[in-house]
Amino acid sequence: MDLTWPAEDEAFRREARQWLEANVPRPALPSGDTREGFALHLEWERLLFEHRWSVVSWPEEFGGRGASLWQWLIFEEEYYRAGAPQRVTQNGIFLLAPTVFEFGTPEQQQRILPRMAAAEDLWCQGWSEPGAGSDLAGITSRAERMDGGWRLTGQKIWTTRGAFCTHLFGLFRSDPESSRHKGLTYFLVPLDSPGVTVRGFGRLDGDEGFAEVFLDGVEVGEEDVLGGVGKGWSVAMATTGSERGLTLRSPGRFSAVVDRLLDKARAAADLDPVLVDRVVQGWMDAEAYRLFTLQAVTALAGGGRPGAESSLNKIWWSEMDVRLHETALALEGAGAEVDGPWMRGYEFSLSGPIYAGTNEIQRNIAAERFLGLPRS
Amino acid sequence: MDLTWPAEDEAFRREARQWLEANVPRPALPSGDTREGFALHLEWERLLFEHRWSVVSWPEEFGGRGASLWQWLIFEEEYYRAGAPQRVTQNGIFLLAPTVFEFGTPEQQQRILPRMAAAEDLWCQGWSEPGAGSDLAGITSRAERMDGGWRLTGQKIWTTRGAFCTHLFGLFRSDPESSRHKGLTYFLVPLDSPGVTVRGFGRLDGDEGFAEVFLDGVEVGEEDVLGGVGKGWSVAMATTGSERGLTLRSPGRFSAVVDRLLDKARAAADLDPVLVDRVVQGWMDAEAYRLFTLQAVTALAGGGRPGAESSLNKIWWSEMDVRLHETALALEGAGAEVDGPWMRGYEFSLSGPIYAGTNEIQRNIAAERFLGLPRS
Amino acid sequence: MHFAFDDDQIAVRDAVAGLLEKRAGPAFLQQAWSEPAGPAVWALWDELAGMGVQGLVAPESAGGSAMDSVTLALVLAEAGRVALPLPLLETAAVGVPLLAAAGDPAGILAALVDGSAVLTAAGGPAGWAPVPGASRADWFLLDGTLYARDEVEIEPVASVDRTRDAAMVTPRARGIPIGDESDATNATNATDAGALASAAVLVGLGRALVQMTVDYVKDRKQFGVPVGSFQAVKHHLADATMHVEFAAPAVWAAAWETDRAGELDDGHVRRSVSLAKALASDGAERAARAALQCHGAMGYTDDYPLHMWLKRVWCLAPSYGSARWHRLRVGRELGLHR
Amino acid sequence: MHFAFDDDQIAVRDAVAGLLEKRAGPAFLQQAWSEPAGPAVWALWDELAGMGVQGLVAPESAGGSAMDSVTLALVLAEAGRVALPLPLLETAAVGVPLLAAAGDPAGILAALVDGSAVLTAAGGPAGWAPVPGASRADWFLLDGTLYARDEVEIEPVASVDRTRDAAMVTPRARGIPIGDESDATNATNATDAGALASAAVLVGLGRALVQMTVDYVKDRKQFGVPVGSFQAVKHHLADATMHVEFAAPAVWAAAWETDRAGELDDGHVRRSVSLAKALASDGAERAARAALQCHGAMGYTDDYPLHMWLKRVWCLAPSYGSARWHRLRVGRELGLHR
Repeated sequence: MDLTWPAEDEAFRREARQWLEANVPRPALPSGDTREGFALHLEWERLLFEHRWSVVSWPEEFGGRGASLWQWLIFEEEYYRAGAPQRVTQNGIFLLAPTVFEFGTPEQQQRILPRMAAAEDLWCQGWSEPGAGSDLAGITSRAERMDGGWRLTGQKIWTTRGAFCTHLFGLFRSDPESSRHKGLTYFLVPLDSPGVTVRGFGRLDGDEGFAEVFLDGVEVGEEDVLGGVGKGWSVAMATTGSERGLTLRSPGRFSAVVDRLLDKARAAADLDPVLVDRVVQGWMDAEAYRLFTLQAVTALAGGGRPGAESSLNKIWWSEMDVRLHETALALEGAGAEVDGPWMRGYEFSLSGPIYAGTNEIQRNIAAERFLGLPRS
Repeated sequence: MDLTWPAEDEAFRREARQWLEANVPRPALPSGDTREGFALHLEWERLLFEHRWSVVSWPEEFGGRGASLWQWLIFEEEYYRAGAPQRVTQNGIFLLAPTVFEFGTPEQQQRILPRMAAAEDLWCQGWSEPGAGSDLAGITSRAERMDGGWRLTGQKIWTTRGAFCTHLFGLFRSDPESSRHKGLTYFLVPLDSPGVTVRGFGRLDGDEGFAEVFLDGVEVGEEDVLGGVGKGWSVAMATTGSERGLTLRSPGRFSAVVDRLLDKARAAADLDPVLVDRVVQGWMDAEAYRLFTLQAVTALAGGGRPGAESSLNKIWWSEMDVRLHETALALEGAGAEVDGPWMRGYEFSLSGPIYAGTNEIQRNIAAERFLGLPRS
Repeated sequence: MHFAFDDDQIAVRDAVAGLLEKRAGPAFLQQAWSEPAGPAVWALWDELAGMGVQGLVAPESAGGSAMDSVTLALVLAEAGRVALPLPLLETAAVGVPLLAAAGDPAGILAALVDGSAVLTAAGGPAGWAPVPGASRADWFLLDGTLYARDEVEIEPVASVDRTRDAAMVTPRARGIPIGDESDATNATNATDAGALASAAVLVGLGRALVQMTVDYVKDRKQFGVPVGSFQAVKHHLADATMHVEFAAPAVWAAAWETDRAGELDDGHVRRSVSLAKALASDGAERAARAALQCHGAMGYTDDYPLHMWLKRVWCLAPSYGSARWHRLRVGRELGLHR
Repeated sequence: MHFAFDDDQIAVRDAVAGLLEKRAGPAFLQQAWSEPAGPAVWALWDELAGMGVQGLVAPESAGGSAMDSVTLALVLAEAGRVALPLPLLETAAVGVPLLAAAGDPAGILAALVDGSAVLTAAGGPAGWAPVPGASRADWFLLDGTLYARDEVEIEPVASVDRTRDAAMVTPRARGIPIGDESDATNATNATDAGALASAAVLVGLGRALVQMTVDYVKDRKQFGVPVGSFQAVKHHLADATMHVEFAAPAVWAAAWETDRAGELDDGHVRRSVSLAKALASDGAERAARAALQCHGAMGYTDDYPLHMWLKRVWCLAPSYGSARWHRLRVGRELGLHR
């Protein structure tokens, strides 16, 4: 056991910190979930890429630095500490890319990954459908064979920032006789294809952060199938694993929130000890998350795979994030209703226990796979 | 709406308070769930009866005062306020008696109720079996027809104070072909009958408060069937209704606990504001319970029947009771482990969310019957 | 002892509920969201006045109905049920009763009652707590003092609840004290009136949130069965409804006691109001969390009306004292803070 | 950065776990319940000493193994798993390291290590916090000072956990300071050692409670299916295991930092210890509540062994500072209390 960082990681941290301090836009960009804000975020993404900070953990040939998982954690810590912009490219980088690395052909990797790293192709996720939310196996969008490819028809919903993206990845039912999680195929779809209609709509915070995507006989090629026909479920589960696991929520995100919460509490004129207690609990929760993650990353760095404890991880960070924001709003009292960073952050945090598998489902998974309780 | 008490109720309250102040044993009796303590509690029960305080709401002919539901509430408030002994007769009075009033023949009422009021017959409950806890319909103890009566065989468990009682009421399967909640009959069984074996065992707090009752061909008569052969389920549900409903837990019980908690907090040398907040929350919870109950009793006094809100009632008081005791123990800090009234009370409170239908089942009932959600 | 509503109370409640059901459905609220202080929204103000709602507890001499605070609380709960986007609690339950008790010092009671004047109030210290209905209001009650529109500075703010039409309002003149007591006591009286009224609204909001969610989860299917058949969803909703339904009687009781403030100990009535507001804030916040979680992604979009109820709860729960603020006050009353 | 156990640490943990599994099962604990300070119970003390457990972190000069605090924490978690009814944490993790650091002022280190002497300690202010293992202990650590048995007054108390063999112990002599610092600092050092050690024990207790309950609900049937297939039961247990498993790394990290107290800021190490104890207390208490609730009436009897784990949690969670006490301390460290 060794809880110190080696010199090379400290050097990496210094380099990241210096670059971020020099380059993070001030004042902060407007929300990337509006059309104007998204454009500004794209500029930022391209600057990141230019300096090879957009995908630090990827191999250099695809635009990364071949950084270790540890350095990725360090980068995230510094990124959020610096108050850098939200990553509007994250659904591609964190959800699709791991799947392409694992299941993609060399041609697909070359075609998809560098353009993703450079924010030239912008990917959104096409999982949910009107009748299939938490229950992914209820998908009815279909893929029909045609000469040299497939014809896609159906409706996807809740695709984050779908109205601003260029490509969609998602599951379609390629075997019309199949049901549930059989007979699904994972497709990659350019959103400028004929037959695609995208309609953006508002989130809780009023930003146009969601979209519905309608597909009406959209033609794609064989090269747009990821991981094999009919294997969509297991391919997608690998992605879902990374969505639920470590990668999407690095501890640095929450440590940065806690730092801001501490500053806010210290600045309060007449500090209520009951709220102080909640602030300290928030600090503790974030510290516990950091340590739990260091333990998990040690296992991954040693060649392990994320297990059912990913469910515990997701429950922890998502409910902690809600509480941290509730505490900050409680510090604001009756003034909290004025739309500000904490209220915005609160609204965003409320999606945590819902998306990427609701926390009810995560608790089932934790109980069944981590503790071995019987399925009902 | 009128939230004041009429003069006659105030007079009743004064009479009860004066009598209790003059008669409640000092120092407090030892636990009634030990053999020695039980004997002392019986003396107290007989004193109550002698002065017609043992069953105030019953008709005078059975030993009561014909007091209204309101006066019953007032009596309970004064009883707990005075720190009077636990009612070791409560399972008969609160669970069996309402059923006898509703389903008993005049002969049964005459035979059972006055002796119960006088604490001459002591009743324990025979619901649970080793294979049937929350799931009452899983009962396997059987009743076989014989000349002029029935022969009972089986095992009952978790009968509170069963080792000290003289009679048991419980459900037996009278139709061997039946399953689940059909074919059950409600029987009244003298525990000195041949074939009965009672084994007492300890509760969490170490008192011998539970018993297992083994029945091996115990003979009872037709007059020991309550409410008709094969009708045990619906007859028992009426009793269960009163166990889950208002009667078992009057608000006065918790107001008295809160009063002691307030005294304890006021006496603390160095009062932590976080604990004060929990104490106040406890006061609020008990007040809410009192008001909710007044509302429910108004409906009952107007001829209504307890509805699914009884489930909410049971969840509220049982979880409040645990929190009140946790708060008191938190005030004691590292000294809390020493067995004292709060630790004893805490152990007792922990049975609240378990017995009389676990709170998980109560939440199902509330969701299904109060809110109309579909059964799973 | 009779803890149930009289026929009169029920009749008034049902009449107002009927009007609101007809006129103030989700589409109306959506309209208020798009155009917060629009004429379509304010047209309902006149209809409410026509029914006598603003003047429910005003004396008959001012054109009011001289009804009791329990009736008003019942009506406010109905306003909460539809998330009424108008400053009704401020006019009808803060301004009117306090001005009536003070002998109508500004001579505006009749105008408030007939709907021609609008009063609003800050649910906390002026300049910190936003004031709803600010772009239309004629009178502003801030820290226990009444100001005319030309006596205050109004700076619109972006409330998370757009239908609130909120602004920060700060006095620029001396104003008219809203009682004969010290400024602090006048402010406390205003806080208590607002706390009781907002508690009633929060009960209505909480009930609506539970009901909307029950309707949704009965209908919405996942894994081939209604979402509402899962035990986790049932338990979320059972907890939510429990906390709302245990807050409700505390609100009615506090309203009943408020009308008997002369007979009862002052501290006792304040304690009852604090009880009502603390329980109602907590209950509505629990209902809001459960409602959003049980709706899943569907609740997390402004395409679907649920969010407007959530946001109203977020605004009202900390107004006129958060649950914690009221617990602190009760703690002092119970002799627990030294 | 490598947050995992070394082979040595794992080997020691597994050896001790093996001994405890063989010797300290539920029947052994039941025996301790019936006869708390009986010879059968204390026989295990010598076996543990034979394996070097009491002297794990003692210097080799005193017969110890000079291992690190992480190894000791792992061993204590195993002791927690079986709810070991002996004052191991007090001797091995409070007395030994503090006496070793202070240069063995009473000359008892070797005797503690070889098991011939027993040290116990109060998990809070002397005279208020009960002391476990009191009828057998030779040395008592109270408020940062060490006393021989004939220097204290021992008054047995009825602990809710009978296996604790607890007493109130008050000094009747000057005693020997357990360090070179002020009395207050010595006392704080003892509290920190005890907090870290009891946090490790609480993690083990929490894990055992979850595991016993998982085993029970898989087996126990209601309504024709295993109780463990109900979503409510699953969610209770998922929450319990989450809180225990998020406390565990905080305990290992605090142990690791404790051995580097010289290199790290003092306040930083104390803060890590407080983090560990607060999380472990809360985690174990949640596990205890979930375990009892999921066991139903079966857990609510002293016929079934579960209650002994519950009661140990009730004793240790508030010892050496409750979760709240540690949050208060961290709050000061974070500059939040003025």
